[in-house]
Amino acid sequence: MFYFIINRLAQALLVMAVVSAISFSLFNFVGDPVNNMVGQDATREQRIEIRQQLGLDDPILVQYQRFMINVAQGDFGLSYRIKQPVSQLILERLPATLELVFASAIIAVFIGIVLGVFTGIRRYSWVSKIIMSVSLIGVSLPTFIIGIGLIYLFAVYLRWLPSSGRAGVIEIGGWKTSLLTIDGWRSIILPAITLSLFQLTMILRLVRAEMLEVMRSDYIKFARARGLTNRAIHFGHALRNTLVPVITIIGLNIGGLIAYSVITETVFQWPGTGLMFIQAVDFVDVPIMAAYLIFVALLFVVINLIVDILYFVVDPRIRRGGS
Amino acid sequence: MSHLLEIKNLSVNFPSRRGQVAAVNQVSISVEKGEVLGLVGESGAGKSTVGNSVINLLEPPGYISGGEIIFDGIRIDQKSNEDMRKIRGAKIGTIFQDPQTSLNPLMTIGKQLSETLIETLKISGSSAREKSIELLESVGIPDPVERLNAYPHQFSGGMRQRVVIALALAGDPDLIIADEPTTALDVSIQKQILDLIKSLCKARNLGVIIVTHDIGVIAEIADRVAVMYNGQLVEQGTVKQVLQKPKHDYTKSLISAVPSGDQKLHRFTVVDYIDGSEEKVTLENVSDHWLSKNKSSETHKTAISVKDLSIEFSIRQALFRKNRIFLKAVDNVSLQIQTGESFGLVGESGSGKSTLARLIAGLYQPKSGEIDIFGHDVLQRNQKAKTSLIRRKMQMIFQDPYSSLNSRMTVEDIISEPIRFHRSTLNSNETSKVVNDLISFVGMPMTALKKYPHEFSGGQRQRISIARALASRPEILICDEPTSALDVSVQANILNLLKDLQEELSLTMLFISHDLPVIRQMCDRVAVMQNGKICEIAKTDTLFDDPQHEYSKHLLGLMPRMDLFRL
Amino acid sequence: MSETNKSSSRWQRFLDNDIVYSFFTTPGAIIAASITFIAITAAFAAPIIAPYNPFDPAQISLWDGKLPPAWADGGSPAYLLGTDNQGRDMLSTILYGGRISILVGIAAVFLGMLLGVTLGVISGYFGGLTDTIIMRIADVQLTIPGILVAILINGIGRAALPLELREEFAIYVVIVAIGLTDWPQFARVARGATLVEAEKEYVQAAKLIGLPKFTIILRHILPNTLRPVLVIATIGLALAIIAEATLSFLGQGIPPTTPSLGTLIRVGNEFLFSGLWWITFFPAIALIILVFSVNLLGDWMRDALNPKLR
Amino acid sequence: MNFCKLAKLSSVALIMATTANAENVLRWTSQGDALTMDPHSQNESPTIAFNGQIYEALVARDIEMNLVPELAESWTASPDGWTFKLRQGVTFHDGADFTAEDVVFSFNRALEESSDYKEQVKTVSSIEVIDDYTVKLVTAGANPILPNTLTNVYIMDSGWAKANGVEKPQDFAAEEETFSVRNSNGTGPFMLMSRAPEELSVLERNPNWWGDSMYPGNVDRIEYRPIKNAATRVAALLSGEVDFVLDAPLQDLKRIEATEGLTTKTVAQVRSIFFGMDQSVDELRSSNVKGANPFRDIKVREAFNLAIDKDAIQRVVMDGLSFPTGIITPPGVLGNTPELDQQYGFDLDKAKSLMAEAGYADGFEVQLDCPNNRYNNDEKICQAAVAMLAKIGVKVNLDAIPKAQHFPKIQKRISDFYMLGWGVSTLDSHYVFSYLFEGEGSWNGIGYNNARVNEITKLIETETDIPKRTALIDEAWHIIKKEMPYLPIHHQVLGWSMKDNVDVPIAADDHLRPRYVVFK
Repeated sequence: MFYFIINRLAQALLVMAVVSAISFSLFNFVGDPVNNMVGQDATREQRIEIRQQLGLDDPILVQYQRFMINVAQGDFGLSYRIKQPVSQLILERLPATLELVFASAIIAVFIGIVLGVFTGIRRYSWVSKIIMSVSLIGVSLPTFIIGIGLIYLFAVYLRWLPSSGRAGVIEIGGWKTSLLTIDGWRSIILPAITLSLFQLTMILRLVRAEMLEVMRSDYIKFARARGLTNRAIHFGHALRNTLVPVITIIGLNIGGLIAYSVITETVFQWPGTGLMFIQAVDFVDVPIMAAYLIFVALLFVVINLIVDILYFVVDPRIRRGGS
Repeated sequence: MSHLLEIKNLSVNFPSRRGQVAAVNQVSISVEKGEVLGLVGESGAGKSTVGNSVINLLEPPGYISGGEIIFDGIRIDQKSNEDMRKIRGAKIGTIFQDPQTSLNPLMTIGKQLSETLIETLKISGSSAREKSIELLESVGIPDPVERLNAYPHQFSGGMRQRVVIALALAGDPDLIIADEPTTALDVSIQKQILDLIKSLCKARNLGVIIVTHDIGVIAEIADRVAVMYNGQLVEQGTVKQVLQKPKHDYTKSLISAVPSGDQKLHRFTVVDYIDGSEEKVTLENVSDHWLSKNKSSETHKTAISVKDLSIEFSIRQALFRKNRIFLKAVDNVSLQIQTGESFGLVGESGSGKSTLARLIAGLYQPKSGEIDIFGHDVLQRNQKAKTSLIRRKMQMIFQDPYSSLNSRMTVEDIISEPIRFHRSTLNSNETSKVVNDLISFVGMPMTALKKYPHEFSGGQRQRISIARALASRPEILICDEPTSALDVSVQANILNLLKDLQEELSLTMLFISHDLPVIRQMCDRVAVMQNGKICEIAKTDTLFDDPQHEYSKHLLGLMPRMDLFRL
Repeated sequence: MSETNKSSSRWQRFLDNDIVYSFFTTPGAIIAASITFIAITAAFAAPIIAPYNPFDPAQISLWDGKLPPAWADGGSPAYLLGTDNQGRDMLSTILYGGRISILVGIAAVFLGMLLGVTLGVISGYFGGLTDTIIMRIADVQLTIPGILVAILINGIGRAALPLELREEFAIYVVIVAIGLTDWPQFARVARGATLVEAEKEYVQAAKLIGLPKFTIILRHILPNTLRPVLVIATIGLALAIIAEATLSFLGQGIPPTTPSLGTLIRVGNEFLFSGLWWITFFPAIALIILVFSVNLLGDWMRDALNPKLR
Repeated sequence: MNFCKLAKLSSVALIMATTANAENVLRWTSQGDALTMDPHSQNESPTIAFNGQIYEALVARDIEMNLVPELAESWTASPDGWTFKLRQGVTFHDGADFTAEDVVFSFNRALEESSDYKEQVKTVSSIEVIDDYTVKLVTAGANPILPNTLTNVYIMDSGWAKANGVEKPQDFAAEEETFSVRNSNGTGPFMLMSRAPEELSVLERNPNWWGDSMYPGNVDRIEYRPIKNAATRVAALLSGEVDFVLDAPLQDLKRIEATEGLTTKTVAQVRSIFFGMDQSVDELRSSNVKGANPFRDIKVREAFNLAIDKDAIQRVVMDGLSFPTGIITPPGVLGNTPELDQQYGFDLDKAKSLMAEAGYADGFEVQLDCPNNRYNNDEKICQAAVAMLAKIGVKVNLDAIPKAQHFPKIQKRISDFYMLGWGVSTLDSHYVFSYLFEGEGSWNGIGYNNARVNEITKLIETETDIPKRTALIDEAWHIIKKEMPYLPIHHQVLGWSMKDNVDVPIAADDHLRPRYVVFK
């Protein structure tokens, strides 16, 4: 266990080191930031001056060292565009993204598992076949098409839900949430569905496949032979065993949700980190891009650690060590 | 008087795209309380299907196409799923083959027991707990109170099978169907489990159906026996009656095919009843044939010499070496095998016998020790060319016929690969001639060459494996449990083939098996292994007649005594 | 035995094959394969069957821009599915665009597969430090979501190329970007399969024959790892086509002068509210049908190639 | 942490937002939010427009772009500067009085190193306070257009700035954001109530505003929500969530106009779109022509001009919403005349023969650099140009990229052939000459260098005789029109969309002026 955790932590550190190196290399690859920081009237002297102020003329290694020291202290510098501290910008927008990802994850995981279990148990029923076909369409639709379609249908045509934005924001203890008001709920529905759809179908299909696998196992057969009810077999025995492999994938998929929130947030003008990232890409606001990458990697690493720990909880074979 | 269970003219069909396959055809058997019925047959005989039909858990798409199943006077084959569920567990308990996979790995056994008890006996949680302890005690699990909170992986194989039996008994059934309950277990444990089942049957006045392929098990435990072949019941009667005076030809050949532990025969009795492979073609003038042309110029008296050989596997990783746990799979082993000798290696699973064989074959690198093949130290690094030449003289036959052939290659490619790789023929014409000779030499038709491995049965695949091994023109053949995955009738054929080959090609043979009678039939000398160490090396007859080491004695004591029934 | 006999028996055996049988008895698989086949053929035959060449700027007339489909009011019979904002024939543009999408998808998957399978098999077979290094790199890459990696590689690739090569190489940059995000999947699957296969006794037998490591890997292990890899590749193709579309939708992919389906949807999306629905609708439908049929095929393949599920 | 306080404030405001129905609430959206509330930190159009609702300058432009008094009631020129009479009785939102001291403070602040408005005020050498309500901006020489450049130089309260430690605009090197980034205190018609950047900003009517009776506007409250994605922005209008969209895509205007309850307004924008052709180098970087630069040949430039069908671009690409032109400065700017504005026309045959005369009968290859997120349909215009130039045999490779990567190419003069748009905030040609034509102009990416044009650029900086100055400007434009260094396409048109129960007068500088907005 100790070895395992040390191993995982070392791995996490390695990941973060590599990602921060990549992030830093962005500074040297993408566009010229100075241009975005000054108006179109600025003179060449002003540009040179700003380059010096930002230390863009120092040797790469010096720049990298400075970057790493700052990053380790949680300081990602100032946004080139807005001239505000990047870490603060990210922290401000984090609640929006996390709530969206959270809502999507709940939808994806809950509906995905329920439908996956259903189609796994009722493999030959026509309802399952319909669900499976529809789910295949779900995997085949690019996120942006889903988003545009939903807006057109529910906001423009039916006018049931707001087309974009995050309404009904209330602050509780420094966290700005939109999950406590009806307006907030109304505004999160479409983006959350859009974001979750792809992952939902992935989870559904995975759970179904695992379920079929587990349902064929000897212990399920033995459970049947002991006269246990279907409910006990499906939910007490099969589901739990299904979940072990599913947990990893769900962990990875939540990372995928964060990644695809970039697109969803753009389509729905959801004021989260993804929207900020895309805006930063447009303006070559490298400090934000770099910080966002590091931040996503960090979330991923944390999620993966949690998944590893969940393994311990769910699977006693790992928990107590092999015999 | 009605039987506890009566099966009348049961037929089970499996529809497939090539038509209906009758897995069970008009089978009628019955079981009484307090009686153990053995249902014996080889793989594909339909014996497990009979068991599954009784509890209505046929693998889809199989279905009962005819006949009646009457349990306790009530016809149950047409009952609804829900009604059958209430019978399963409560009236009919079941034990499956593999205790490793029969238990839910994520649930404590206490939970699995109490869940079953609550469902079948409709009792409260606390009394279920008491009952669970009682049950575990009755199947011989020590410390039952503590063990309730343990997970399946914390039990050894035998203990796990005891838990499975406890679970099968939980609903206080009248009938137990045990499907190959000991096949996955070591001999020593096998006997304990069989004794347990037998004693429970008598103590609780249960009806028991034991489904098995192993005549030895039948002899050990059953009161009556029913023999199945190809979906049909060929014979039934009391054990004594059937084993001693088999009426049906199939039964006769089946019994005669079981290797005897007490005397060495020249050849195994072959089950004539089974139309299996073609008869082996004996090559004329083998000594002039391609196969014999690569003999070592220098002949060493000692083919294999192993000195202080050790290997260990890491079974727990840790940051610091002192915290890591290693398993000494082979621990300081020394032995010598003479050229032309047939040397046996016997032991239970985990004793390290397969590891030792692979070390000798060069598939694993030892941690320490020496291996000399024909006097050449194969572990030294400076004579690689010579070492690989020597190594080529050593080939292996593996246990699992399904994984030992590359399923993506035709049989011809498989057999010709070593020939082409070593360029040991002059041209492709000679290669195909040699391949043709080899395939008939191991008793297979030439048409087999163009086919892929999945088109063959286990025994045929083992023959192809042998042909592939011969294609390297080996002088040493290592056989690692070559027949333990095969039916007894096929086993005899393969063992006979190996015997003939050894004789004709004067091969040195290292023969590994857990099955003492097989060892006795095959080997000149034998080594007994336990926990990575060799306990005893002796001439085969000496060992069987007068074992010195405690463990050898113990093993021999467990050997099924078929002879009790032979006249 | 005559030659014809031999081949017919071979054909017979082919039909007898469980997978082939499963294919011909699964209507979904037949439909999916047909659509995929038609789509791929149509895409590659685009220069022959398309009425116009939308990639040749000299053939485009801006005055024909924004025409609706032939059957709608104001539509021209010369343009069956209408024209886009530049005056390109939608039907031809979709055929050519589909070609680019499929090309990018196949090339990216192939690249990912080549890299992933090579590394995965090496990793699985040799184990030890090699394995650790390769799989750690894969883990690191899996840590950053694919689409971000693609945006990143694409951005760096474009920035690193000399100006004049950028447009020409945009498609290769996209292929590399998507291919490089794909490989860990293949590596994991190939490694897993290799670990299983390498333990099998036929590999040990091959070692005993004395075959060199790479012969064993190529002749014995590789062919046996291909089944799961094939399944991943098919599903990967669908994902790669979507990834290309998403990149293009974000303005990071194929330039609109030689548009892919994704670029077409992005461009057309801007006209959705102005009533020019056909500019985005037809490419979107084409994309969805294409991806759906590839997915359907992959789905069937996964079931058919997994004997346990049958 | 002031962020918490602020956020709490915003939540209160949001709850109010949902309850206050009786008021005239203007809910509107556009692509990009203001970058900061600091009036001197960012010289960027949306920021200027947004802050213009809160802050005021000495002079302003009305809807027609005429200079009108704002915090100054009148102004007079003298050879050494301009004297401004300040409006009396004006208070800042926090109640402080507006005096000459605030003007001095604000101009000095705009001159700070970290200010983004140095260019606008750099000709001001000193500021004299004549009395509490009169200031004189002293310039080095005569500056005929100084008031034109002051419309974006907003006046802050010196006391408030000092109290909150924001005497200087935000600096790049600073570690933390300053108070003025999120807080504001102007004299303008609206007061900032809450602000969540890129999310929602709420402004409320300033009850004490001096101009209440002079302007027709009756908006009580403004809720601004930026929406980046164009389709989403239009969807928000179509679904009735916003009352006004500043920048709906041009092609959607027809649809919006046709929707019941919605209407659109268009106006010519003060921005011209054109292509630049680099004549500074001896050999183009992206061309297959070696050893020569085809763009140096006026025949080639003319052929390009004639090959591009600006009417087709107007009709199909721009949906009629553009004004094809022959000069790269729009009407309304001093220097534009109807005669100069005439486009060169479209004549494919003549273009082909010109190419042949120039020795490029088979055309040549060149790369066109184009932004894809800056101008109306920028990338689509370029695409259309690619097709049109193909017809005279020129193979154009299009590289359309975000503006952040596009503009440096022009400034570093490494682009052979590029698209650029130029807006003229001063409404005077000098702004165009000095950046685009003067030999050293920082946006002169084509290396144009004409002695007379250079000279005129210098002369009109100090020439105060208006007719003489106008004649000089006219002369320069005629030289340019003849030499065709750039390839003019059109002047952009702005299109605003709104519900028809609200009248939002459109302004050519694309700035929303809520003081004119009337709810019917």
